Amino acid sequence: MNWHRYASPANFKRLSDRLLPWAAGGAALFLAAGVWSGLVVSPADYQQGETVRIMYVHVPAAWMSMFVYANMAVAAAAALVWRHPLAEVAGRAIAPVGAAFTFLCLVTGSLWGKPMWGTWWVWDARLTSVLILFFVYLAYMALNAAFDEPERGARASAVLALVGAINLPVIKFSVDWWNTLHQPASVTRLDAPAIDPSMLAPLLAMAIGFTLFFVAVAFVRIRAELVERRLEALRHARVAGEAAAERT
Amino acid sequence: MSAALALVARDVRLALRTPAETLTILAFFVIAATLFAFGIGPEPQALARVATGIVWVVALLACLISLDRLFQAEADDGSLDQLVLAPAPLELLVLAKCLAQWLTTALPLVVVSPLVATMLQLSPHGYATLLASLLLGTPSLTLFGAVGAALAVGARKGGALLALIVLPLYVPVLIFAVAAVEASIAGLSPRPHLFLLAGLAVFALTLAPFAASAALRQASE
Amino acid sequence: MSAALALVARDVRLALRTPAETLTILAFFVIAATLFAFGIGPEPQALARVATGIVWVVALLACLISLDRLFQAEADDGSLDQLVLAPAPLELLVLAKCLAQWLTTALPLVVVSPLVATMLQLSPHGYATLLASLLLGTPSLTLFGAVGAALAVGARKGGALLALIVLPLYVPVLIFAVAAVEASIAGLSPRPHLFLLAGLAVFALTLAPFAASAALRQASE
Amino acid sequence: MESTPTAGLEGRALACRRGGRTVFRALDLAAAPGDLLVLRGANGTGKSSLLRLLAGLLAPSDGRLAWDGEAVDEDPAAHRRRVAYVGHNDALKPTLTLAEHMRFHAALRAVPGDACAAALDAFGLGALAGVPARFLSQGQRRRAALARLVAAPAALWLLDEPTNGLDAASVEALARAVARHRASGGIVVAATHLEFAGASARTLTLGAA
Amino acid sequence: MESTPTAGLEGRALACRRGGRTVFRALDLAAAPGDLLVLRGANGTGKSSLLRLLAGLLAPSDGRLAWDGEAVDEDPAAHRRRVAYVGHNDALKPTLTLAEHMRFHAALRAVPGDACAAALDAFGLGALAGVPARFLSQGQRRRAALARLVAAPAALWLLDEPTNGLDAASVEALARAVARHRASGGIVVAATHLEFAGASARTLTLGAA
Ligand code: HEM
Ligand SMILES: Nc1ncnc2c1ncn2[C@@H]1O[C@H](COP(=O)(O)OP(=O)(O)OP(=O)(O)O)[C@@H](O)[C@H]1O
Ligand SMILES: Nc1ncnc2c1ncn2[C@@H]1O[C@H](COP(=O)(O)OP(=O)(O)OP(=O)(O)O)[C@@H](O)[C@H]1O
Ligand SMILES: [Mg+2]
Ligand SMILES: [Mg+2]
Repeated sequence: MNWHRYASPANFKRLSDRLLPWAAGGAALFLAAGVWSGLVVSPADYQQGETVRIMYVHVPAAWMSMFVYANMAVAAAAALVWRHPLAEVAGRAIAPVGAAFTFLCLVTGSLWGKPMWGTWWVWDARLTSVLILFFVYLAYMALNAAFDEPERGARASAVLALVGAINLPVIKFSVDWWNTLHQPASVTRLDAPAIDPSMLAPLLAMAIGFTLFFVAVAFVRIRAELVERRLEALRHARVAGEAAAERT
Repeated sequence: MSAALALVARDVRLALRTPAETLTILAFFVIAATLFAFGIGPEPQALARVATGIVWVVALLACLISLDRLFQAEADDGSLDQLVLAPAPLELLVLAKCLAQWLTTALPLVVVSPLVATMLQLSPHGYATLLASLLLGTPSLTLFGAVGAALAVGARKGGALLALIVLPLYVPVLIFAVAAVEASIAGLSPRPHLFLLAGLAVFALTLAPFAASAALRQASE
Repeated sequence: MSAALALVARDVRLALRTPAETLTILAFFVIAATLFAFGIGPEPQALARVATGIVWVVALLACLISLDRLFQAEADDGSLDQLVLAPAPLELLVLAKCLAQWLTTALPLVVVSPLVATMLQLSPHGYATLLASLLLGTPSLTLFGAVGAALAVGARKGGALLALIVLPLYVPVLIFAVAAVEASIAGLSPRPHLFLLAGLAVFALTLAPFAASAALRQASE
Repeated sequence: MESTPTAGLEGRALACRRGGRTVFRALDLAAAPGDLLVLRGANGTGKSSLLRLLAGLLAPSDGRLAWDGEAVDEDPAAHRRRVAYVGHNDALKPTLTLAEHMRFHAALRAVPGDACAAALDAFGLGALAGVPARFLSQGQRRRAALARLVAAPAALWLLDEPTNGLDAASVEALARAVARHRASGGIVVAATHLEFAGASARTLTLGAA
Repeated sequence: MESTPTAGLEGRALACRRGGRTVFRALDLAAAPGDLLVLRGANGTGKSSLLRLLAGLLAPSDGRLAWDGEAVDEDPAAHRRRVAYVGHNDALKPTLTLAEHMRFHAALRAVPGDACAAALDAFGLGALAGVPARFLSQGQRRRAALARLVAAPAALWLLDEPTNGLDAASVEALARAVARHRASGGIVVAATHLEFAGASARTLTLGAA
């Protein structure tokens, strides 16, 4: 996609007008299908019993936590290299969504861990690196909000987003590098997935649903941010105008 | 009196205008606790043994970091001169600032402390006492910290100097608080320790405003 | 090059003019470790179990506290503009500041660390590795910290924000360092962990000056 | 010397030490109700130090400062009530609006907040009352600091280079406020390098010796 | 427009955005060797912003800035070598002496430190060379910042309200330094609210539109 073509706020608005209904509708559809097939159709696991159904939320949430961060890092690079306002706005808009997915991954993993490992939390490499990811999200948002001028916050947090991107491969490969309690990859392997199709289907449906949900929310939030920025600029201009008027 | 209330209202309003500050302190609390978990290693038993100490020390450090600019910010923008020159006694204004500081940083810490306790595998028997000890202990931390913050105004390496001044004052608070929590985990009554904590708070409340005011008057010379 | 050396000399001279700052960091190191000894209780075994972690976490927090104003002080008094406008590459000047910072705060920490280790009953088998891990690990702490300090220039809540940014970057350093010390206490070779620490330092050395310079250029806009 | 107590501010043989160095000594000054005393002198002669000393922020190392004949350090609280000090910094919080600043200042000085809006108007800040301070330019910030003088009346105004960064219209607004204050029996002491408008101003030049 | 490259500094259609707001745009300026360009305009019209932009601290959101006909952003290092900037803050460390400040500045700008003592003398600071900066008054600090200009020569001086807080003698010293710099082919751009002495100064008024 030619980023620059859609990068003007007006073009972005037109694009998002067109795509938003599809993304939102698709998200609703896939999520409904995923929930239904995950809770009703798919079988319980022969080892884990009914608790395996947590997977249909946990695993897509985990994927999204990394996917959103990757998006944020790309937006950060674009913001730093091209200084494009839309890229700045995009990073700020999607960070809380990513943090929410990460939180969801942590909570569902923790809920799952209690029956499976007998504890809410262990300091295992994968869990730890996801927790760090969550902290990096928090730091990103805090840094973004820490300045009086939004541009400054956007650019500072973009640098942080790029530095923090080192964490993504650590999360992804931590299970392979260290011996841990956590499951190694069974779906996203280079060879064939080692998971039963009756479980794979709802999992994929949920994953697509989550992704579309993310796209829809991102559209809405980016547009809200753009409106906010315009309002701020207008208020600023009005203040300056009134000050000038007052002087005469 | 109304000057003090106005100051509390102003500081709380400042904190609400930039909620990122409170949230940052909370994040520090959680992250520093995590660091200790890393440092000590993953076995739940080892962690549980030291959980009380770590929750409390980390809460204490979070308080300390949040105090960094309590008066320095006022000095930097010239507000401190206005506070020192206000007709109301400076001691009262210092108390007002401490109250606002406690409401906007220590209280949120108390609220999230159960989360951190869970992460560090604290025994569930200790939760109630942990909360009580934090509620009784954090006012002393804020008040003693205010003395340090006032002394550090004008010193260039504010943060570290503050730590040096304040940490020894924090030791008794820490000892009694940890003793209280450990007592209830061991099935004993935490009451004597909690009373001592309350006593410390009263002591801090009577002493700290005077010490801090004296330091601030010197700083504005 | 001579500009960078002049900057190192200036910063070291500044530190020597006010030795209280270095001493304060050292005191923080010792006092915070003492706090943990209090928080965890007096049994030597319990302490020894967690000593490595605590020495390292406290050293890390001391580093963090000392970084607070690394670039903010330059920004506040207008020196940052002069550094950014100097003919020498900003990356080089950032490195110079990091070197001076390491010499005046981290190195003294390394020197007193055996004292703190003794207080916390660290097994004597771990001393040599503790020193090695600190020597190899603190440069990464300083360099990553410099990135955080540069990012936080001009932010509203310096101290805690810096902590929030930097602590996630510190976690790998902490993990490898503690693993190295624990390995030699257990009678194993700490070498693989120390190599990883050195690798991290090299990584920080190549990445941090660029990230910090980028952040500083934005800050001076 | 006369033995009847002088009305207003009087300093006798004042001395000031800062950083181990005597900045000035044996300095006498007097300002009766209605007076404007302008402090002049080269850089470093102690104008700012003298203002802080008059405010009670700095203790004189020698000499006596009196108000209506009574030593100021005998009742510091009374002195604080009559002093309004505008220093180099404007004491503004970036996120609070001008109106909030004014109301807080009135509460701090224990006066009703009725005069706040009028004070902002006096310095042409009426339209900016609802604007957070971080949006203001340097000159507007300075005006906000000066508007405090009008919002919370005090007998003795101490102004340290009040015209720094002000444009011509605002300098005039300040002159008007000073004239009104003097007409109602107030005293103004101001340090400045520039000309400072004011009928029958008295000048005290420091470091002339 | 002419196609021969102009000697000295030239800005074409410069625009500056700060805090989401356009401060100025379509601004043209030129300064040939020997020129003094005085920036004027009410508070908030963008004088300081323009100076930071000319220094290369701030990137213009639009337009082109050139030196001797070559775009400045093509070789930022060369531009840094020819710029000397004195902003609002004086860049002084409280514990370092004036002489130490001067020597550090010379090393930073990669010039020999021979001119340092003379530079301090030019601003009447010779006697204070061994004094740590924390003991200086506001005006003395400002003079120390200005003395740097003389200690480390640069082709383009950018001065933001250089006379702030200076007494009359120091304002004259500054005027002398500026004249000498111009006589040797240097360029000076200065923002100020006051009159700024200078033969054949050109004025650029911002926010006049
Ligand atoms: C808070 C604790 C947990 C966290 C932070 C966490 C994190 C993650 C992450 C980041 C992934 C994505 C891995 C990838 O795409 O390669 C993942 C996948 C997965 N997790 Fe967890 N997890 C947690 C607890 C659990 C528990 C308790 C179980 C069950 C025993 C579990 C089972 C799985 C499974 C089966 C996958 C899919 C692996 C794949 O097919 O790629 N997780 N988890
Ligand atoms: N905080 C301080 N510590 C020590 N000495 C100080 C301090 N502030 C000022 N001085 C000294 O006191 C003297 C008077 O300073 P002061 O700021 O009062 O001068 P001033 O007349 O206001 O000068 P200016 O016109 O430059 O503002 C100076 O020479 C300075 O050396
Ligand atoms: N750091 C900043 N972030 C956002 N906006 C800024 C910043 N600094 C200045 N501005 C805005 O840019 C405008 C121009 O500011 P600038 O400081 O350049 O004005 P100036 O002409 O120097 O004014 P003064 O006479 O007060 O020094 C102001 O209206 C201000 O609102
Ligand atoms: Mg002065
Ligand atoms: Mg300006």
